[in-house]
Amino acid sequence: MKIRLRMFAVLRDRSGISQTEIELADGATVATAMEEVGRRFLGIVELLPRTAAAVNLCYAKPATILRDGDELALIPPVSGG
Amino acid sequence: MKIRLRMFAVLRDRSGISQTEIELADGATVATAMEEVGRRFLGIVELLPRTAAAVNLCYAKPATILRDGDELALIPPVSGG
Amino acid sequence: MDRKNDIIALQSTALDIGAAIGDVGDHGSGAIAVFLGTTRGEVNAQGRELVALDYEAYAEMAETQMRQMAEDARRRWPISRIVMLHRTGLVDVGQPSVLIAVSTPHRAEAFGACRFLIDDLKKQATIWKKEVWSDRSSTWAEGRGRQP
Amino acid sequence: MDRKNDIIALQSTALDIGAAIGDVGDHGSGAIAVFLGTTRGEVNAQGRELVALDYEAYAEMAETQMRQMAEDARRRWPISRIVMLHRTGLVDVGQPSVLIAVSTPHRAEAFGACRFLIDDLKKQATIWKKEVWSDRSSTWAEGRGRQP
Repeated sequence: MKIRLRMFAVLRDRSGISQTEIELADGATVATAMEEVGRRFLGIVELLPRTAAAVNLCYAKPATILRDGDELALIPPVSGG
Repeated sequence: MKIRLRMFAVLRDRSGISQTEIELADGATVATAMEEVGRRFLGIVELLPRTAAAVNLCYAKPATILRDGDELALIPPVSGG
Repeated sequence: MDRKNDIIALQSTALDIGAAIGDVGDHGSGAIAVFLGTTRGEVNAQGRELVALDYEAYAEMAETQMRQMAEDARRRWPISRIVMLHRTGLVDVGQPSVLIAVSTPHRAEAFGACRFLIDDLKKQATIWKKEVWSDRSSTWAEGRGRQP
Repeated sequence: MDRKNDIIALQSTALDIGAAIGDVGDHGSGAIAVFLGTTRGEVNAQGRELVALDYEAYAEMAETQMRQMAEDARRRWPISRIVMLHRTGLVDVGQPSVLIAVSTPHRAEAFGACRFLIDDLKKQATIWKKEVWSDRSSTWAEGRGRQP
């Protein structure tokens, strides 16, 4: 299955990627997707432990199962306001 | 001695007086001044128990002794804001 | 921390909210809290609609009090600037009668100081409102201040 | 009590504070509380002055979150209207990046709801700031949000 990956702020800066598609095995979770992202973009591996995830605009837990066409966003600690 | 008397809001409306001078015996207090005001302006007598006083722009207690030239203001419960 | 930039006044003209908030801004502050009290529409026991509040003030005393309140707030919070404005005269339904704006480094302080100032103003300041109804009758509002 | 008058948006242009506060006013409300977050001047370890903050947002998610926060606030307080605006892009020192305005019948509710909304926005909303210094270097601000 394919999901859309979006990255923001320091993650976008360090990976050079704002959005892309990634191919994952059926049944992949947010956690497995983040491991895959870590393998592809070595520059952000050290940031992933403090990175939250959102699926289709809602914060999601590592165990959340992804489905084809989902939008997975990687969210560094927010600093708005 | 003479003091300047000022009245506001419902007290001004009912007495018809915004400011005037009143003559008081030396040593008069805020309380004696308010009694004198009650005798002169019968329409406000019933309001005086809920009326505060200020002398020269500061809230003052009934026992405060007045001096010649003081400005005594009678202050109904405030309702600003 | 400089009180000379504070703006504290009664005024008979409409409050210019944008200008007031511009005046309270400061390069050293990261937070501005503002309170606006507006005339709330209501209907009295006779079925008349409120059209305006008519504010009267003992102006010399009220401005002295407001400056003292600003001093008190500065003793409790690290305040950059304070604007306190209160209308006199007629304030139509929907229009603001009072504006308090406070700038501070961080937001907790701005909220705390702004709340303190409006609470104290309503309790203490020598200002009175008369309710003006659609039949042109008017009544002094019940005072709720807790002055000594 | 009608959320259709709420205004919730990210915008790349300067915040029009007077207009935003005008939008939140309502004949049924007597109190408006406003919070403005502004870029606070500072100096970094290298002695450079901060000139601006550069805001980036995951806009679709942040606006969804802000609408949800407004819903949550309406469940807790009797709110007339809510305006929540947040800048994206460069916000110079002294300029506002975020505006929260809430109108309610009475002041305690306005302060409570306004504080709740800015606290929640800072904790949750998918917005990030980069600090831009006088030598044109820039650094992502340490995020303090407590998102899940």
